[in-house]
Amino acid sequence: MVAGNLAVCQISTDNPIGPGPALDRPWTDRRTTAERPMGPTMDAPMDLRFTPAQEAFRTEARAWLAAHVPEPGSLPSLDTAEGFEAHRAWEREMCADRWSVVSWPEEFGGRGVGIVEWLIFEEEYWRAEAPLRVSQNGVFLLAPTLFEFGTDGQKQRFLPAMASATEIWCQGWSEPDAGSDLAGIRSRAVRSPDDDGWLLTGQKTWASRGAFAEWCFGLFRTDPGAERHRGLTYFLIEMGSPGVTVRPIPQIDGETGFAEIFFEDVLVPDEQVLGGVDRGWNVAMATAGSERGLSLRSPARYGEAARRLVALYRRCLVDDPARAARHADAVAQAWMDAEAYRLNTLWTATRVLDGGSVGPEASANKIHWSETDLAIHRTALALLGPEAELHGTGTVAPWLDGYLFALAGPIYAGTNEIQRNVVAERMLGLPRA
Amino acid sequence: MVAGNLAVCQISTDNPIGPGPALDRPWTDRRTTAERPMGPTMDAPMDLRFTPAQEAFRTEARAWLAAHVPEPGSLPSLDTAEGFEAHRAWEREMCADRWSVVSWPEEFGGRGVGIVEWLIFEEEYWRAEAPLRVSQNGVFLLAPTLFEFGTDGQKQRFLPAMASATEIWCQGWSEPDAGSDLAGIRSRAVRSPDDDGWLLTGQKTWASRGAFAEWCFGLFRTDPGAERHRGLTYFLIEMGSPGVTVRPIPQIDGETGFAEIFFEDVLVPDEQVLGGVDRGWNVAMATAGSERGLSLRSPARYGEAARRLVALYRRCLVDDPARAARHADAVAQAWMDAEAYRLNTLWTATRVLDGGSVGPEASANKIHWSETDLAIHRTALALLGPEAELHGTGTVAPWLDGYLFALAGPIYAGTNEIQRNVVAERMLGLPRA
Amino acid sequence: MHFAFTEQQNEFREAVRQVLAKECTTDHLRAAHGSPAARTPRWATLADLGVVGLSVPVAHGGLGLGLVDLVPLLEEAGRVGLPEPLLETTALAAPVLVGLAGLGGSIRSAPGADAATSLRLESIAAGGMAAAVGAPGPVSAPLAGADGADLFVLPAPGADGPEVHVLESGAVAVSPVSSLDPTRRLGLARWEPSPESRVATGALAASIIGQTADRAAVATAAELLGLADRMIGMAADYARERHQFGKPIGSFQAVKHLLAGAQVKLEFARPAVYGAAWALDQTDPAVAAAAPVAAVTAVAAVAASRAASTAKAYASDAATEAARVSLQVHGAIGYTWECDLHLFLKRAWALSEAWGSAADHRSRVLSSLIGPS
Amino acid sequence: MHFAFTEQQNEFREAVRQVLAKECTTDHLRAAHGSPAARTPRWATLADLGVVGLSVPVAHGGLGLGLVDLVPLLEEAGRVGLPEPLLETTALAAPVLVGLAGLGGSIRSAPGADAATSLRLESIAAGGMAAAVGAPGPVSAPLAGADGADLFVLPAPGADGPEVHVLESGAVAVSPVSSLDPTRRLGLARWEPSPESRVATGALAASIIGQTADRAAVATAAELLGLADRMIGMAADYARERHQFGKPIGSFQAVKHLLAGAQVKLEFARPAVYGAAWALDQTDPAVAAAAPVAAVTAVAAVAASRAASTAKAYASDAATEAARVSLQVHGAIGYTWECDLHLFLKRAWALSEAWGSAADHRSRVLSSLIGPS
Repeated sequence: MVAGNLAVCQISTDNPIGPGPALDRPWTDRRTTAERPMGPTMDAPMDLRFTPAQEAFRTEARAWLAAHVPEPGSLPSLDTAEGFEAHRAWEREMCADRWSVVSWPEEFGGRGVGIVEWLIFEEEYWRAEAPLRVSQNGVFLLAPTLFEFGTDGQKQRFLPAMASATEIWCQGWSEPDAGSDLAGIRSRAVRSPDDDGWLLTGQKTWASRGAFAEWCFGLFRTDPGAERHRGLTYFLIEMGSPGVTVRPIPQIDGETGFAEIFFEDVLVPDEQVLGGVDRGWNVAMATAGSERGLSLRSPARYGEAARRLVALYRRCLVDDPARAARHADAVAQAWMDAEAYRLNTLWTATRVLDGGSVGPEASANKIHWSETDLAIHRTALALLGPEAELHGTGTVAPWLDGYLFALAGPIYAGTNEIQRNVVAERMLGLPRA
Repeated sequence: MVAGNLAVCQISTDNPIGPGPALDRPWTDRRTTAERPMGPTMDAPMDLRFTPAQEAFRTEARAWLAAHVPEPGSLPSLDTAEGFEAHRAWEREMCADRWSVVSWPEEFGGRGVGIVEWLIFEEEYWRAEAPLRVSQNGVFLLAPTLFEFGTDGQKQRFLPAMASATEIWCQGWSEPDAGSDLAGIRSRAVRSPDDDGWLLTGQKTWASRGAFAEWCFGLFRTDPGAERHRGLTYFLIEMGSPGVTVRPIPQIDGETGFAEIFFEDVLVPDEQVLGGVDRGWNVAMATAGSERGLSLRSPARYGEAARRLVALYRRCLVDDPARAARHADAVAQAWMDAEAYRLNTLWTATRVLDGGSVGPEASANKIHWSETDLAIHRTALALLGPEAELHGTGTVAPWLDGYLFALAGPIYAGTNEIQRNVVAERMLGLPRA
Repeated sequence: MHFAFTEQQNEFREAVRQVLAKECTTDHLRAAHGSPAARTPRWATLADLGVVGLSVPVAHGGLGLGLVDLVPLLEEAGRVGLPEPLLETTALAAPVLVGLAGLGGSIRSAPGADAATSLRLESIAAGGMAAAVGAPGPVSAPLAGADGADLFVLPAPGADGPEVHVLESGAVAVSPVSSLDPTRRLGLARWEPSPESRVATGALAASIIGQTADRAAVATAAELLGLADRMIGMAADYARERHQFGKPIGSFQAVKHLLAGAQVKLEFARPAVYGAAWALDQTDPAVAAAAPVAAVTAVAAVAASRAASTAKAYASDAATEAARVSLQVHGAIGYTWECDLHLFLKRAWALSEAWGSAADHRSRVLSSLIGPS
Repeated sequence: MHFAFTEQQNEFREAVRQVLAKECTTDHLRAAHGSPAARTPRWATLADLGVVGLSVPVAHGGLGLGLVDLVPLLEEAGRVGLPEPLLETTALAAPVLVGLAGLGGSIRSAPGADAATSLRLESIAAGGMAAAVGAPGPVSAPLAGADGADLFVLPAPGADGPEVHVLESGAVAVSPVSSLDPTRRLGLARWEPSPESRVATGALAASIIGQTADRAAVATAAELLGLADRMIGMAADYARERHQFGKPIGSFQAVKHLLAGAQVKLEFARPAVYGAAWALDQTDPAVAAAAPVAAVTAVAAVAASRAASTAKAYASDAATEAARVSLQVHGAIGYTWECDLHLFLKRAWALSEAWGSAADHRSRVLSSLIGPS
């Protein structure tokens, strides 16, 4: 096909041909996929609508959520012991009806649906103002890695407990001196005296959910000789193990979103090594990829926030038209940013469905969603004006809390400075410094 | 005084004193400068008004300009041979009445007035929509260096001819491979066989006015052994000298704003070395300082542009209120940027008058004026909307030409990237890479 | 949900890209700046490839395709700064004629349109007619592509509301207006509305004008995508070659982050433009048949119009940012006539304002979000 | 033209800076977040230094100075996040009382003001009274410094236009409202306007309310300058210490340019604030006497008001940019409670919106530029 097409170009450029029969021009062949000798969905015409089956899935999800989602704001904060358990209970409730991990295979508690259905579920989840996902680190960050690198035994052992939130995971990536420079990890693991596993020693920090989680996944240096990216191993560690100490880190809003974790000769059996000894970097990058890629931030999250922003703007039009006018342009831009993110996600999802993958675009994605989140909340606070500081007020609190959280967006999951390096080097081919 | 003041703090912090007599607190001493034992203007109260003498100077300048400034836009472009001569004639006319270089000593054709009067003159000059200064490179860039490093002979030889535009100067800084990295200069100078001067060889580029200027000032490497910043010498070169070839460089707007200059064994006598052999870098930095500092871009230039922008906005309010409303915020910001530049210049001027100097603030200055110029013109084009591309139209042309010129602002006189490095390293003490 | 171009569409883009790489080099572009024209050998080549007649029904010698098929080709046109009026002729004028000819819904098996319209459609497909299309707004405004156009589609205020007129060059006096980009071939059109030239009035005229503005927004946005990609690519190439302080300037973080910022804007503008093209096709009876038939509801029309504005706002910002960044990375060299960059800068600046600026479209988006109030 | 502070003013700033460096550390600040109060030992110290009574006439125990004298001290207050109501008491309330007492023009040789006003002025100067001042706008809005204030200056809608009332704490019921920054001591004030509390009506009330808003804009801008300088300084210190990839992060161009951008904004905000303070003093009969007498023309008043808005818009943007950049440079550590940064972030966010946001003031500037139309 391509050959034929090139042939045409040769002719048409070297000496222009007349408008010959349509079939000289392959792209004028109107036969449907079925009729033509060609790949699967690859040649389906562009169509942004969902299939009847997908719409049915949406209806089912919406109905279930309508019946089960707790009163918005009724659960105590995720970052308190009480709230943590309340959110765990909610995950259990979802899991009971197979809504906690819809895209997983049924054997692990999912519904085995595709990425599009997952996006639809997310739309309904955010529209229903359902609780934050306390299992997020496990479900969105570790699970993709487990599916890719885990043994059958590891999948059986960890996935169902993750789906039901019986075991909640935290992430052990960063260290005090290894933040943006993740390869600077110093925490190490040495063989145990009885050679029945590894002894982990060191300090991890910025572990979200770290204060309450049962399990932790993270990187440790197993080959002190190897340089930077080599000699690291990906471990799955039970937080209850002897030698693990947790120090919660109160954050800017006074709550304890994350924690420091200290390891002192913590014994970890060999079956809790994920993806092979000294292969941790590649294994971890897969997770980092999914963190910045599709799975961490679904468009619905921002679509819903943008919808609320427009509602806030509409109210401001009544209360203080002059103020509303001053921020109209920013409101429109924030809404468009969320919409562009939705479309870009559908575009990427289709590429993945057609067998493609998410490369450095994941970095562009992370820059975009983190800036979109900030733009939406900054604009909302601007519309609230002097009220914006009233963190005790019902209408204000969600925006203010959301803003404080959004402020962390350009920092975690790889700072946006690092992401811009990736975009410049891997998408534009600029040389490393 | 300071000692006494410190004493007070000691007391007041270690054990608070009661509201004693005012004189325990030096800053409550209301005696005037005259009455107190203290420095010159240093202690004059803040006052942004001009003195009667300065206002009289303004009146005189305004009157002269009103009587002599040619019809705005009536002179052909500075970048054509014809326009160049027309602008030279205008400089002569100014010089005849001692208005071309007001801040120079009278012996060289000036009025010996201070920096404040110079700022006042600039305000009047721009308000009168007087022609661009074809002598700018000489008057604003070379002259300060001549006054600082030149011999009496050099001053006598070059300044009066510069003031009368009998000799117009261009700048020979950049080379094809030495732009932001000015120290990368390769053009060299070797002693002439008869030891009566130097033979210059090499290539300079981006020489504004280079196509028509009579003289050129620039840096050449006199000690090939020395590294980068050392071994450079500052030369004054007659463009008519044998071995000088000029190639005009047409720019984005089709006109030839600058030129490449090729030197082939150009003989330059010793008396045309400025500031000593191998000392060129320090000498040049003085000029670069003044280029980015106070003398290159007077606030009046942007104040006048901002005034015209507000007028354009007022017209847009009538023609297309909705469009005007969309850009109101940008119009206000652009006006404020120009106003902030005016105030910052008065602030710096006062510091200079009080014996201070302009340091890395010059870099902050350059970033601000170049961005202000862009903001003013970008906003004007936004108000013009679809008309903005009509470069033949009277109302549009000045804004479009101004925009094209403003686009070069972040590039010339040291790119804004380089300036940000200077601000970060010299104002904030961040380490060099 | 399948949000991607078909292999056919990608092949067509690739074919056109290869042709334009040869037939629309920057040398060609500089020549066109010197003596801009509407119909050129290159135009004939594009007609032969089926590009010019893409939106003309098969029965009239075209390909009978929609905006989704055209958008990738407009991107390629933008990438090379194509001087010819592909946008005006194929994206705007032909669809208006198709609509008038009542070919809606059955575009590929077209019944006889009225004679004049049929002839014009055939002439367009054969590369014999280049068009200029008027935007809503002051009739006195200069018209892109007017200087040298064969066919004019012009809105005009009528006794009972807006009207649409179609005239050929003989009936329109054009006085050229110079643009920063000469290949825009701007002109002021003086003409007399007549019963013969009037093709639509009232609601029909209003809908044609509205749909044309939306199609223009998306088509212009598509060209801006190509322009942005070209300017970013030129800057990246230069940043790899140009050395200062002993290394390529592209290895400096300041340069990397300038270009990365522009690239991210472009990445997110693309799907916005593609999605808007699909949405407009869905509301275009002449094309909807291509996809599983969709009833064109008022809601869908509003959403499509909002998508078109989102696309134009995003693409305009992406292209002006790419222009700013690319010039900054090039430094002084980018400010010269010798450097090709200005050929694309000027077109990007012109197109970012054409058919509504980013700010204009943002306010359209917001109004449609808060609805009539 | 002499645009600089006097040696006296610089010495005063330096003295206050040294005192606050000891008396208002971040430990003090954290304590104040726990139990915010209006009058503290630190307040007494500031009163002893003459800071609190700066704008109170000498005859009433103050220094009889103007806004130009106060601005550098407010900058220092901002630098340390001073929790006490220096702005409300010294920059706003005292000048209102001075104006009411008809001390204008002869502030330093004050004739007898009415008894109550004299007592209040003396009490302020002695550190015995901390004030809260109401802004124009909804009476229901929370009042900064209300929780714990001794004196209230409150605008209120009256039968014939706006009125100004002055009440002491006994006459006002305050219900605390929690702010992101507890040291703001926000509160809703419930009170009954009475002939006794009414101090101004009609034109006088309007001018007091307007001048107070202008003074508040400039005084808040001054605190924002200090906050921005503090946050940039903290980030620069951190960028020198923190190492990644084997070098200080401050040596990376991305970090340098983030901070340089914020620094440039701050550099240009400063003179805008100083110039506005001077302009307001010129239009204040109580202070103008300090400088060579200037007749307060309507034009000068409009220009002064515009200068005040320019100052607040610039300082608000400079401070919010400094906050954003400083947090980004600190990374995750800046997001923790342990790191002192948030103490300044929260105040900067609150003050950037207080007494009019940057956008609010930009539109004020533009209206005054195009004049009434």
